[in-house]
This record gives sequence, structure tokens and C-alpha cells, in this order.
Amino acid sequence: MKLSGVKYLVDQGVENVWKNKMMAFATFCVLLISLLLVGASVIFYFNINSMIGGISDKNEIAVFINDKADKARITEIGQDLAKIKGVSEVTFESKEDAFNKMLVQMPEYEKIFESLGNDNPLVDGYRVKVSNIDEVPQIISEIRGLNDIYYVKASQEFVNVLKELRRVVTMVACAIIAALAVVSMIMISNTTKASIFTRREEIQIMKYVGATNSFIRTPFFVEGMVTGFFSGIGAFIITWAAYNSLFELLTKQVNVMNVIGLGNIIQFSSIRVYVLLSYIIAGSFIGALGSVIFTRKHINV
Amino acid sequence: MKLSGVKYLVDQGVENVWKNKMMAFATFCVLLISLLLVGASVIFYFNINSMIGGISDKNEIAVFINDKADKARITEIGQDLAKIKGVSEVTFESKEDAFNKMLVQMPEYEKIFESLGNDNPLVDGYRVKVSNIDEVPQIISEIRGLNDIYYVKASQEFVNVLKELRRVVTMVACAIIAALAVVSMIMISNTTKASIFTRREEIQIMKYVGATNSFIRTPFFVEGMVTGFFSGIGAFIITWAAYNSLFELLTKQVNVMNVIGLGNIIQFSSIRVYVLLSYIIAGSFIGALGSVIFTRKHINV
Amino acid sequence: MVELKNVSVTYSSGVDALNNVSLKINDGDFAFVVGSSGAGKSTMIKLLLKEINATSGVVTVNGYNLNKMKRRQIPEFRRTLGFVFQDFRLIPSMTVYENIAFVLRVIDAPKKYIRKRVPYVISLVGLQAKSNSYPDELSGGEKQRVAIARALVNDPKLIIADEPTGNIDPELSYEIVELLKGINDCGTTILMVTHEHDLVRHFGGRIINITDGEIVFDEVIGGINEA
Amino acid sequence: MVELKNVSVTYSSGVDALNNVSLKINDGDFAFVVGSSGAGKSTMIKLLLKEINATSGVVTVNGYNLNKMKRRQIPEFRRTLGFVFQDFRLIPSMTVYENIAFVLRVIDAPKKYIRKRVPYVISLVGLQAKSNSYPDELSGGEKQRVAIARALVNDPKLIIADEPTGNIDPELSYEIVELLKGINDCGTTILMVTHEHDLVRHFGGRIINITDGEIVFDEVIGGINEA
Ligand SMILES: Nc1ncnc2c1ncn2[C@@H]1O[C@H](COP(=O)(O)OP(=O)(O)OP(=O)(O)O)[C@@H](O)[C@H]1O
Ligand SMILES: Nc1ncnc2c1ncn2[C@@H]1O[C@H](COP(=O)(O)OP(=O)(O)OP(=O)(O)O)[C@@H](O)[C@H]1O
Ligand SMILES: [Mg+2]
Ligand SMILES: [Mg+2]
Repeated sequence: MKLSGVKYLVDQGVENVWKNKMMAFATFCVLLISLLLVGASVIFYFNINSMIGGISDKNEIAVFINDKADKARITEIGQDLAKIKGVSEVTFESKEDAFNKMLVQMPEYEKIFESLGNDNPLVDGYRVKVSNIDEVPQIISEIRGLNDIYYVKASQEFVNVLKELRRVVTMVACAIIAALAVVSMIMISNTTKASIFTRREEIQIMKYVGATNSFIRTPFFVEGMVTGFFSGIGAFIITWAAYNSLFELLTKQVNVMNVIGLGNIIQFSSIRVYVLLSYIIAGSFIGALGSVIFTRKHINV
Repeated sequence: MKLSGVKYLVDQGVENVWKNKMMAFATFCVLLISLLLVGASVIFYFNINSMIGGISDKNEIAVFINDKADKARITEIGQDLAKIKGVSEVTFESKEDAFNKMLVQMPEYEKIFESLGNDNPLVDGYRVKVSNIDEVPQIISEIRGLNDIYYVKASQEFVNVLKELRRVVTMVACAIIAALAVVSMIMISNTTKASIFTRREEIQIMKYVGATNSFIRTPFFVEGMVTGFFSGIGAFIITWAAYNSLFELLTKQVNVMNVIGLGNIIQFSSIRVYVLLSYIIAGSFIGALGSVIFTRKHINV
Repeated sequence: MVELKNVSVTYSSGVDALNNVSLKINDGDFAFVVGSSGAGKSTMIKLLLKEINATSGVVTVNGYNLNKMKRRQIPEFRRTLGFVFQDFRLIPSMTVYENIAFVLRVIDAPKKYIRKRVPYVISLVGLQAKSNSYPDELSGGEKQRVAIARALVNDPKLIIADEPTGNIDPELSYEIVELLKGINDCGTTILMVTHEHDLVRHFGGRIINITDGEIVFDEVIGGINEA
Repeated sequence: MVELKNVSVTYSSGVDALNNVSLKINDGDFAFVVGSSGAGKSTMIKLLLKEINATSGVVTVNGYNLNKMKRRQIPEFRRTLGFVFQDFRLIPSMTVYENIAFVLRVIDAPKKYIRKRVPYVISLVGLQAKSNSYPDELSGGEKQRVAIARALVNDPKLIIADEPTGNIDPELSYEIVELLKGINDCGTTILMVTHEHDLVRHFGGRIINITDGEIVFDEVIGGINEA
């Protein structure tokens, strides 16, 4: 086929988007919704992941040291702790620090602390940060193996909740994506079928004058791809606007932010390019594929 | 118009669903997705509400009593607390109970408690349950007004998070519902337009033999309603299946359940009828309305 | 009664299809409209059905002034006439029977009457065997005869037919025009576009010749069988 | 060359449209097919285009055995013929020019050739003024002439025309058949269904009469102008 012929078919496809704007718009909407839902699931998933990562950072193991250990031994323990694989940061917390903290945390027991006076019964200790939360149990048992350790405590509660949440979200997201894959294919199949249906006479006439299947199909292919491309762009714009306004909304909720940690919500600017590209590629691909599969099925008049 | 005439038009509408199964299926899908998304938002909202309610139940105000107060005065305070409007339950907690609890909660400070021996420095107190969480601040100030109160403490942390979450979910749900109302109207408009478009010749011929607009429109109306009805049923079945499997999934996540509270997730059986009715009514209504609005616009050939 | 007074039609594409045409057809008349391809015959027919509106001039059909008619009067007006379109215009999703019965359903005719009347007109055009066929399953001539049956079924005061015999062999064409003549004898006005000069010569009657959007001939001639 | 050997066609509705028909039309022939409404003429035409398949018998057109032909050969086969359908079948979304040019685009003809050839065939049927009109904007006869122009444009070996003059006034009909005769003189085989006996009598040639799905007459008669 000559280049002029190819150009003619591509032009036809682009023109068809306009000529059949109604059906094109229907396909556009279907693709847009599908892309948005899948996109939202994926972005939500990444955010939860980022939160889990962020809260892992905050997650500490508290190490209390036997009060028999002297200054030198305490420093030694600090070095030993830092040497353990997976430990990212080790901070010393003197028993005075611990006492002050307690005073703030439990004002209703002020009396106890008052009665104790300067005779601080607490012990010195370390706060150990861990780079990967999954290694915590392993690290705890290693710390327990050291000498002069009085008590080791890790409060993983909230992280565990988040991890379970991630599992659930992963499953739900997979279910949503699978369901949407089916639904959007059905919908695209429908719109393509309908658009072929409205043009079935036209297609039949084309076949009577000797047009090959691929000659008839190419404009549909181009049409689907162009429509899908615009769906991608539309989905991107909506995602952008929605994400940013949700981001603003959330960052205003001080209480929620205290739990989640502001820095753990992904900034849209850092994923903008990937979102745009994924949407456009997915949109064009599904649009083109949908057209091809369903024209193949229905064009054989 | 005679009854036989009306029956003919209704029959035509029902038959059309089958004759135009392709377009009917497209409308069906659009409505189904819209109903599902709106339904999911609403059900999620009610669940969060129920959780907030449930956790409110657990939420207690701790009241510590001056150690100068004697037994009789303590009982009196208990009665006063019970009289406060909004208080649902008052439980006495002796200083021994409080001491044991502390021992369990903070094993790393065992030493302190050991050193105190039998000289328990804590005080007697009450745990006050509140029926409506929003009244907590009000009740706290009333309790403060009583005599012989040493300290009042309410730990509303997690409930506040949930309340913020509810606010965000409400906003997001409203946004989703508004967006979907627009999107599903656009989609139904599109499918109706397309279905009228494929039948525009037919409609035009009908007008040439003297059919009135309402004569032409009634079958479309019935068609839209029937399609919407089935969308409602479809949405109900999917919601049922999805809800139950999600319910099972969640109840298996022990950690999540500890936070949420198992009883606070709504059982599907308790909302089944409402969900079914809402879906069917919404589906039929939107289907019929969509057809009427858009046939009115496009039928005037 | 049909009356055109100084009627012109210009399509939006700029084509002047009718040019200052005046014409009066009395109740009970039988008139042939002839003229070459693209002369404006179908345009005149479309005008009488209010499928298109006159650019200027006054069109009156069966007592309705089509220029001033309200939207909601259109259905009631169209029920007073029967038509045969050049391109048949049958409803593809309905059988022959349903296509014809639809005209009666629209006027809310009794079920019983429909069940008697429809088979009768189908038999008039000789299509008993095709009652339950869809338009797609008919030959060109058969479709045309369905269109004719549909035009007759509700006993209209005026029948307008655009080349009702264009796809029918000569013998059948004569039969169809005889049929229309018979209906005309019972008082129905008939306006028929045709390009079969044989037919016109054979039956005679009023002949209106349209050429380039103007009436160039309008006289009554004698038919062969009457001559 | 067209050859039917003991061909029968029964539609899925049970109608026997063709009944054991045998026929041979040699290259360069000009044949009229006549017969009453519903006799099976269009069915035979549809058979030759492979729009429908024979229930039994062998159909050979331009050297292709239509019964045994592979799917992907169909386009290549259809390019060897030109056709005029009874219902025109123009592509509604394309102008007159595009409708005709499309046939050439399909065979990937050079742009330059398309630009020269299409206006030429449009002028042959006298539609220069309607080049950029859409089918909806044409009169019945004009549509029919576009269909004829489309059938001619790619210089096919065989032209099959189903009532190509059904909507055209007699004068123009004669001109169109003259045109086809001219093309026939250059070697193109032509098969034309018509019910206008005047035309057949005037031009003469081979006449095939189909009645109730069978060939009842197949002879060469002299035309009036030759007699
Ligand atoms: N919708 C339209 N838009 C623009 N021009 C039109 C339209 N319909 C018809 N025409 C033009 O108006 C003129 C008259 O058309 P009309 O259909 O009235 O002819 P006619 O006398 O019925 O011819 P025929 O015998 O071929 O059917 C023609 O030139 C035609 O091309
Ligand atoms: N798709 C179809 N399904 C069923 N029956 C059909 C179909 N097409 C045609 N027929 C029937 O087959 C018979 C022959 O039809 P055909 O179209 O070949 O007639 P024809 O000779 O072309 O008539 P005309 O001159 O009226 O066009 C008719 O009785 C017709 O009703
Ligand atoms: Mg006309
Ligand atoms: Mg035919």
C-alpha cells in the first residue's frame, strides 16, 4: 500500500472521531471512568505504601539497660547496637529524659512522681531506629542477645494496622482493576459494536466495492486510538485536580495528619509525568485494541 | 387513549429492550456502574458512622478523686456522675485496680512499682461512659465542676481521627456522587442519543404516519425503566457478593478488627432490603428519566 | 384540497428546487406529476407533507395552512393523508403487517378493526404471502407495494404517491393505478408522481409537468382507454 | 464471463427464490433480465456479487468459482466488477465525489488518476453540479446516476445493474442505456435488470425472462432502431 493510501486511512480515522462524535464521546467517557478508577486505586495504593514506609521510620525499639552497667559499658552497648544489621539510627535516652517524658505523658500520676522526688527509679536506655520494619522481630532477638540489657520493647501496633490495610487495599485494588478491565472491555465492545452497527450499511457498501478488511478496519483503529488518547489526557487532568484538592483538604485535617504524617502523602508533582504517560499509553492502547478486536468480530459482513 | 393502546406501547417498550439489546446493555452497564459506585460510597459512609458510634461506646472519661475523700463521699460522687445528662455508665476503679493495670501496661517500669512495695500512691476513681461522643467536652466541664475531683482525663485520640475521616469521606462521597450524577447522566444521554440515532429513520417514519411525540416516547420510557430496573437488581447482586466477601476478608484481619471493633461493621443482612429497594428505585427512575429527557430533546425530527 | 400559492423552495445548499409555483388540486381529483430527474417533483411532495417548509409562499393541504400550523397539530394533520415515498420508508424492525397496522395504532383504532382492515389492504396489493416478512426480506417491488398498502389503510382524504410504480413491472403497475383510480372514484384525492409516460398516456387525466422547479404544463388529457 | 449451473436459492425464511437456473453470459455480451415483481431477478444479481450464496449449484463469475472462493479473495474478486443496486447503496457520510473516488482508493489508484477519472465519470451521468452534495441532498434519479457512475469508474470487466433506470425519466433512461451500450462496445460485459419493456424493445439484444425463480425465455431479439 502506498503512503498516500495510508495517509488517507489515518485521515479518515481522525475525521471519523469528529463525524461520530456521539459514539466517540461515549467511548471517551467509558475509557475516562475506567482509567480514573484504576488510576485512583493505584495512586491510593502507593500512598498507603509511602505511609507505611514513613511510619516505619518513626517506629523505634526502646532498649533499657541494666542499672548495674557503668558509663563505659553503656557507650559500648550503643556501639554494639549501631553495628546490628538493619539498624539505621541509635539515640541515647538518659533516665532523666525518660522521667520527664513520663511526667508529660501521665499528668494524672503526677503524685507518684512527686513522691519519688529526686530518687529517679528509671534506667538509661537507647532508642533504636530500624530501616525495614519487617526486620524488627529479628533485630529484637539480636538485641536481647547482648549483655546488660534489662528490657526491649517495640510498639508496632499502628504499623501493623497499616500493613493489614495495605494487604486489604492490595486485594481490593486488584479486584477493582480486574472488574474494571472486564467492565471497560464490555463497554468499549458495546460502544464499538454500536458504532459499527450505525455504520454497518456503510461498511457493507465498502465491502461491495472491494475494500479489504484491513482497509475498513484501519480508520476504526485510528479512531479508537485517538479517542483513547484524549481519554488519557482527560483522566490526567481530572486526577490532577482531584488529587490536589484532596491533598489540600487532608493537610488541613491536623488530627489525621498527626497519625499519617504529612510528608508521607505523595506530592502530585513527583508522579505527574508517570501518571500522564501511563494514562495516555493505557488509553490509546485500550482504545485501539478495543476497536480492533470488536471490528474484527463484527466487520465480516 | 384506550387501555389496549397503552398496553401496546408498554409491550413495545419491553420488546425494544430485547430488540436493541446492544444499546440496552450499554445503558445497563452505565447505570450499573453508577449505582455501584454511589452505593459503595453510601454503604462505606454508614459503616464509618457505625464504627464511630461503636468506638464512642468504648470511649471513657477517667475521673480521679482527691485522696482526702472518704468512702461515703466517693459513693456520692459516683451518684453525682451518673446523674449528669449524657452519661450512660459509671464504673468504680479502686486504686488497687489502677495499680495492677499499670503494672501490666508498663512492664519496663516494673522496678518503680517494686520499689513502692505496698505503699500504693495512686488514687481511687471512676470510669464514665458517654452515650454521644460529641457531648464529651461538655460533660468533662460538668465533672470538673464537682467537688473532690482531682483530675479528669478523656482519651479521644482515635475517635477524633475517625471523626475527621468521616468528614473527609462525607466530602469525598458527595464529590463522587455529584461527579457520578453528571457522568451517568452524560452516559445515559449518550446511549439514549445513540439508540435514537440508530432508530432515527424509524422515528421519522413514525412521525410521518401521524404518531404524536408521546406515542413515540412511551416505549422509550418503558425501555429505560426496564433497563434501569435490571441495573438495580444487578447492582444489588454485585454489592451483596462484594460486601460479603469483603466482610469475610476484613473479619479475618485480627489487627484491623481490634481497632475497628468487629461489631461495628454493618451486617449485610440488616441493610439488604433497603439496598435492594434503593437500587431498584434509583435505577428505574434514572433510566426512565434519562430516556424521557433525551428523547424529548432528540425526537423532534 | 391542495393549494400552493407562489411557493418557492431553496435548500440550504443553495439549490432552488421550486420557483414560484402555484397549483390547486380539488377534492376528488386524480393528478399525475411528471418531469425530468431533479426537476423538483419530490420537493413538492415533501412540501405537502410538511417534511420541509416553503421558503416563501403559502401551502394549504386538507384545510391546514402548513406555514402557520402549530407543532402539535402536525400529527393530526398527517393522519388525514396517505403517502408513498420514492424510497419506501418502511420501518425495518417491523413486519409487513406491523408496518401497516402501525398507522391504525397511531390513531388508536379498535383492535378488531385493525385485525380486519390490515389483511384486507395487504390482499389488495397481492402480498398475503409476505405478511410476516421484514422489509429486508422483500424484493424492491414488494416493498413498494407495502408502502402503497400503508397509504391506503386509514382511508385518507388525500393520497400522495412519489413514483409508486418505479420498481414494479408494467402489468402490476397498471393494476396498481387501477386500484388508485378505484379509490379515487370513492372520493379520495390522489396526487401521483411518475416518470412512466406509458401509464400517463394510458390512463389520462390531469397532468402536471414540472421542469426546473416550474410548472410548464398543467392540463387534462384523455386516456387511451377513454379515447 | 458469468455462468450459473443448476443454481437454486432458498432464503432462510423458506422462500424458493431461484429454482435450478442455468445460464451462461459470454464476455462482451449485453443482456437484459426482465420478469415480474418478486420473480427472483435481484436474487440472481446478489448471487453474482456473492452477497448471498447458492443453496445448490455452481456460480462462476469472471473466472472465480464463487462457491469455493476463500474469504480473502472476495475483495479482489469484487474489484473486477461494477454494480448498480436497486436501492442505490451510496455511503451517506460521503459526498458524490467521495463515493465514487472510494472505489479507486480501495484499489490504491494514484491520486492523480483519481483526480482526473472521477470528474470524468460524473460528467458522463450529468451530475457535475452535484459533485459535493451528500446522497441525502439528491433526488431519486440523481442518486441512481451516482450509483451508475460508481459502477463505471474502475473500468470493470463486468457491470451488473439492478434496475438502473427505475427512478429516471424516459429520455434520461435512453441516454443511460446508450452509455452502457457504448461501454459494452469497448468489451465490457453488461447485465441489466429492468422492467421497462419500452427500453428492451427499443434496444433489443439478449433478453432473459425470469418468472417464479425459473428462466422461461432466453433469446436475442432485434431492437427497433436496428430493425
Ligand atoms: N435535501 C436537499 N438538500 C439540497 N438539495 C436537495 C435536497 N433534496 C433535493 N435537492 C435538490 O433539489 C432538486 C430537486 O430535487 P427533487 O428531489 O425534488 O427532484 P425530483 O423531481 O423528485 O427528481 P427525481 O425524478 O430524480 O426523483 C435536485 O437538484 C436535488 O439535487
Ligand atoms: N432476504 C430475504 N429473505 C427472505 N426472502 C427474500 C429475501 N430477499 C428476497 N426474498 C424473496 O425472494 C423472492 C425474490 O426476490 P427478488 O428480490 O429476487 O425479486 P425481484 O425479481 O428482484 O423483484 P423486484 O422486481 O420486485 O425487485 C421474493 O418473493 C422475495 O420476497
Ligand atoms: Mg423524486
Ligand atoms: Mg429486485
